[in-house]
Amino acid sequence: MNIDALSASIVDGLMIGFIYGLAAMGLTLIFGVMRVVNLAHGPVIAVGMFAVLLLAQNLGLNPYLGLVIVMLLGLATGIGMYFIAVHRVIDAPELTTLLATFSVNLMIIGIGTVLFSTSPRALDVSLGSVRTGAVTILGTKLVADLIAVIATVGLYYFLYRTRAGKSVRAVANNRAAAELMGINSTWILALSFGIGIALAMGSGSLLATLFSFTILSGTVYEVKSFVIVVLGGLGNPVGALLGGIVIGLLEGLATISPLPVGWVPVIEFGVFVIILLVRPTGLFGAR
Amino acid sequence: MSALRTPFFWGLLVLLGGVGLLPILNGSDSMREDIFLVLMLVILASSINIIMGYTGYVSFGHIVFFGLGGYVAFYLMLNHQVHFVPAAVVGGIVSSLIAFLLGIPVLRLRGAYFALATIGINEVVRSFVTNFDPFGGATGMFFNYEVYNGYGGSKNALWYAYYAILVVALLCAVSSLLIKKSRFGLGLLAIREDQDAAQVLGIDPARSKVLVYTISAFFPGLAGAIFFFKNGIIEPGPAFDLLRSIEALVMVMLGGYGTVAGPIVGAAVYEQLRAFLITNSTFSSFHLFVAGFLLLLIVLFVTAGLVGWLRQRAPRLRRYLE
Amino acid sequence: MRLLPSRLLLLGISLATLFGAIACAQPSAQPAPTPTVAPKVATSKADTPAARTPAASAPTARKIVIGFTASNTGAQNLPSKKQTEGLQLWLDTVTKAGGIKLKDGTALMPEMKSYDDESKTDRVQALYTKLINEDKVDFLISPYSSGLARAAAVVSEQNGKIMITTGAADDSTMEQGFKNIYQLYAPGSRYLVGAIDLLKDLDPSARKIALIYEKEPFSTSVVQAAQPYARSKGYDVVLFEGYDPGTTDFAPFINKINATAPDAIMGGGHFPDGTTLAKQLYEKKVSVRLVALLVAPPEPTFSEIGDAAEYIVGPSQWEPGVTYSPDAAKAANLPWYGISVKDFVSGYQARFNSTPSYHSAGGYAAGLILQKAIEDSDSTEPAKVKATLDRLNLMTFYGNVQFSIEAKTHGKQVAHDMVYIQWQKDSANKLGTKIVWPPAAKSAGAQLRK
Amino acid sequence: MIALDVQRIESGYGEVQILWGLSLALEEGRLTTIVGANGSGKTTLLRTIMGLIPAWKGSVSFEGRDVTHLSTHKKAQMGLVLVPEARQLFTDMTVLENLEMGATPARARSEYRQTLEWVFDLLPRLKERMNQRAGTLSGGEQQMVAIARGLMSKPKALMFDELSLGLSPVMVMSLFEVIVKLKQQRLTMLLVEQNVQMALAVSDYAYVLSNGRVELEGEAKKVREMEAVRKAYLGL
Repeated sequence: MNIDALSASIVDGLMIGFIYGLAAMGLTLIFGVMRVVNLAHGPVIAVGMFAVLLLAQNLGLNPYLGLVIVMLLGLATGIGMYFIAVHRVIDAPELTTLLATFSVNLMIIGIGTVLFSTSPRALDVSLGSVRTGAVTILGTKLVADLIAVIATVGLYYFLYRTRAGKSVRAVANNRAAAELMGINSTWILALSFGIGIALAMGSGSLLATLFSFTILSGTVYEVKSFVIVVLGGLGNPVGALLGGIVIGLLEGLATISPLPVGWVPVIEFGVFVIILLVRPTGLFGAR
Repeated sequence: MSALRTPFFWGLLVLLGGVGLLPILNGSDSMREDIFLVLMLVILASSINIIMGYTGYVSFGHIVFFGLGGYVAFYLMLNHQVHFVPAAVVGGIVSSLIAFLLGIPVLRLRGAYFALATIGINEVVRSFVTNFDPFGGATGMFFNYEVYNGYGGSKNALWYAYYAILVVALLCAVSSLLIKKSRFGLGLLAIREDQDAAQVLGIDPARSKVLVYTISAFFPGLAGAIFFFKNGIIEPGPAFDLLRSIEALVMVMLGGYGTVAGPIVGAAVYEQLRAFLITNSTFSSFHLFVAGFLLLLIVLFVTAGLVGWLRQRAPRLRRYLE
Repeated sequence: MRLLPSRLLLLGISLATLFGAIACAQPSAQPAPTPTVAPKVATSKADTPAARTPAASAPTARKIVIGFTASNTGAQNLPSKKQTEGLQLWLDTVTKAGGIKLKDGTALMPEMKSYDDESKTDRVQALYTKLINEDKVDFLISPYSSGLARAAAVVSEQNGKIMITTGAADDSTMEQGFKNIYQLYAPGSRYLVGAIDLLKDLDPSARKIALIYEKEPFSTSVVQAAQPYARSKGYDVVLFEGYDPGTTDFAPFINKINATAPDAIMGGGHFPDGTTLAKQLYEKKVSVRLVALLVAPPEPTFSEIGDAAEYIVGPSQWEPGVTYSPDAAKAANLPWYGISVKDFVSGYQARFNSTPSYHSAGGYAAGLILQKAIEDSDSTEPAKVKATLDRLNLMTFYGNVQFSIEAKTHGKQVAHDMVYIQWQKDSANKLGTKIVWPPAAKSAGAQLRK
Repeated sequence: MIALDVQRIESGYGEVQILWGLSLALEEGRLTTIVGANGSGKTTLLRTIMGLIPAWKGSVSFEGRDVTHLSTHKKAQMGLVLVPEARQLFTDMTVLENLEMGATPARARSEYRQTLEWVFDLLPRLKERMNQRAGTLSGGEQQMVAIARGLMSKPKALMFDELSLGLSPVMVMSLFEVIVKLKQQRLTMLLVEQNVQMALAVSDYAYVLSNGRVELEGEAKKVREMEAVRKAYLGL
């Protein structure tokens, strides 16, 4: 194996890993708080992609400024989505919430296809690149990574240092007890869902600055997010970031290994199933 | 086998068989195609219901057995000139066997973890087959058109495929009923309600679950074999299409989870609804949206599905509507 | 419970929709009295003119129905739309001209019948069966994309219907022994042949080619054919690898390519991966002389990736800048038929307010070839039309068209040539596509990457 | 003054009715207890009062206001607080965080510091365990956290469900000491207990529940004397 390719791929894997982690964070947060696997996760990411594209193309907004607006939009959308599709069935068996969020998936894709067609779009952002030896680091990826780290730290701070965040954890831990303590659990659940969707849409915006996309592109990240979330421990936001990095590195290394590239997903999903069977709390799960 | 003496059993047989006979009686090709699709969906939905409705395990990636059965049968037909009936049976058996082996570890997982694992398995198998050259890899496998000459020409082959899917659909529905009405089925329902309590009652949940998972993988395996025989081509994408799997779940929910008739009704209604939506000029571009919206309404407000709802409303009907 | 009324209401809605759906589906439940034996191929409309109401005008007008499915939803939605638009333009043109004229003065007025196939193969099969048996279409045109076209071809063949495939370049479909399927696109095995020739012509010093492809049927078959060709031309295929269709980040894969230090990279897959790959090759400053990618480069939106698009070469079935003309036909000793390139482009522009892509040209050409075959046969009888199609060898705005008549590859396209475009900057530093290959069609010289 | 007034309440789970027109009242500043056999509906009553399960019929008023259909958290914010059965702590959070969550109502938040000091005074062991995860504590310590968490909300009426269940006699003693201290501070309390002897000993007023109905009620001292009660619950 070529040492240049190895070092370059480790760096590339790390770089994309942070972004994968961010993409999975919303999914894991929502699961952690309310045991709902959000099957609309992928389409929501795609909505984030198109939202930032529209802001950039119609209002000439810088994509990174657009990101902030997209996340605020995501918060509102998520809260709305919670009350429309999830609240009524929050205590029903898993299948019900899976199907409820899947129906939202269908609706988003349905509307999205009509509005944007499945034609691929790209956001032309360039922040130059740094090159040392065989390793090239793109400005856009670096910024995206930085934002992913900020988002993770921000989420961590929110959950552990603010009252609202602690209420989220309390509701996640024991909803009835939280109600008994005067915490409006419905609102907290809606808020958590909103934050989860905001994170998903935000990650979509960042992905849009890196790769071209269609309204269906979210699916790829949704499935990858499942893998990452399981790796990091379902419901563990910091685990999601770590899981993302592991997957990024795994992809990077598997790609330059002598194994044909086509086998990378076999390894990826194989790892996913094995982790689920052997250690369902994830590699970094505390419990 | 007292289940075979109930009015429901005969009703099921007459209704499903009757609808299945329609295209045979009037010889309509397009009707045959429509009903073929419905019957295939009935099989997918019913078999998911056998594992999900009776034990509460949500198998999201059940389509993996459809693809596996299809691939195994196709491989035998193409490379070893096996007649499609034995090939399909082998496809079904291989699907069951794999379900058995997978089931032992995977069925220990509960709830969302199990659902995610089944998605993962489907993706592993799909990406494996995409790289697996004996199965044609990414390009898949296809028949030369002359293969159908062995079945009296392609037109006849289509009819054979239709008879086969009808028989499998009937078998699947009857198995679903037999399981539900048997002691074994009662044990499964106990597992669904409370696995730990079921254990106390002397039911071995692990064994029961693996057994029912194995059974539920058999029918999609057969359906896959028949479908791809008729199709003449098999490729990894359409064979392991996760969306098809989720659609089958929707049908189960629509018709009524845990009932025998539910998945059948669900499949028929879903298919009609779709046919209506995509051919209707107002809805055609919005049909995904409308489908999603209707699904949401059902999930939120008619949780028991159509059959479940009827059973709740009119308890007298329960005898006729399992 | 207070929930009951809303539940009842919903059930009512669901049931109403259901009954509506069933009502709509009634025709299929009660088909017209047909004999139990399905209609023979020969029982087409041509034999029962009495069943049609003759138009008032002197030359009798008769409608012929052309059926197909389009992907209004799903992954193939965009190219499928372009293809349908092309076909629509043909239909408009023919209608305006008073239909397809037969020698006895009958004017055949073509009509389209189409459904949404959602880009799904099982749906395609059910819908083509419906088109054939219920809508009683006279001729079929394929849906867009190889996979869907192949599914449709099976049904069409089973029913003995003639189908023109367009938007389907797969080789293997045409090696299944079909007798009634005619392929309009140059097959995938020829997609990269010209690119290899171009490289040879442009940079005789190049030795090493990396062939990469999306792991799905079309792209895989293209590179599988390109590999032996490249070797036969003396190239060293230093990398031959497929990536997963879901791949979004090519950075590690590019490292792997880099490690083999190729002179040219060829392959790719479809649009999203193609654009991302091109963008990342540029960003990672990969030093190869030529990059040829499938599908993505001819799309106008390829330019959204900015400077990364420059120098990228792509094969195309057709481009608005092609130079096919009656003169070119004469030079090639072929008959010329139909609309000129210029009229097609301007007509399309006027009708749909966008530039036609090769999918659009394929759609139009499908109608055009059918029209030509009917005119030459002076009949809509499948056997006669089939015989004409077998003999057909002509040039149109779309280029040369001829079908294989060998039993093993019957109907496969043998004459149509790919053209190769390259994204180049003009004197004003503006990106645009130029046709750079074959030499006979080129509008500019190809450029090597710096 | 009546703090909490429950009138002819009926409720249950699914189709199973548990409470059959039960009425009771909590006097302000007094300690009331409810005793009764397992399955007599004690826990169901508390859950119905708090709105964790809906009341089918009847009414619940708190401080003169009808709160029957008010959501649980709103009742808690008004000062009607339940220390639930089996403690129901936020096991993944620290002791301090649990207490902080207790102080959710606006009234409690402004006096958070003082209340915290008062609670640590009352239950000094919690101060040592402040930064430990609640789930890692012993059963008795967890019960202390549950009580403390309830107190942090500055309740106007505090209800305890099965305070002593599963705890050692020594621990039960010390928890009852806390109850007595709170009683001295004239906090309105409702105690639901299995340990009938102790409950009656510390309470002012008592209700005896049987099959979802109030079988008898009276001053705790008198109830304790009653022959039927002695036989049925005190094993005398």
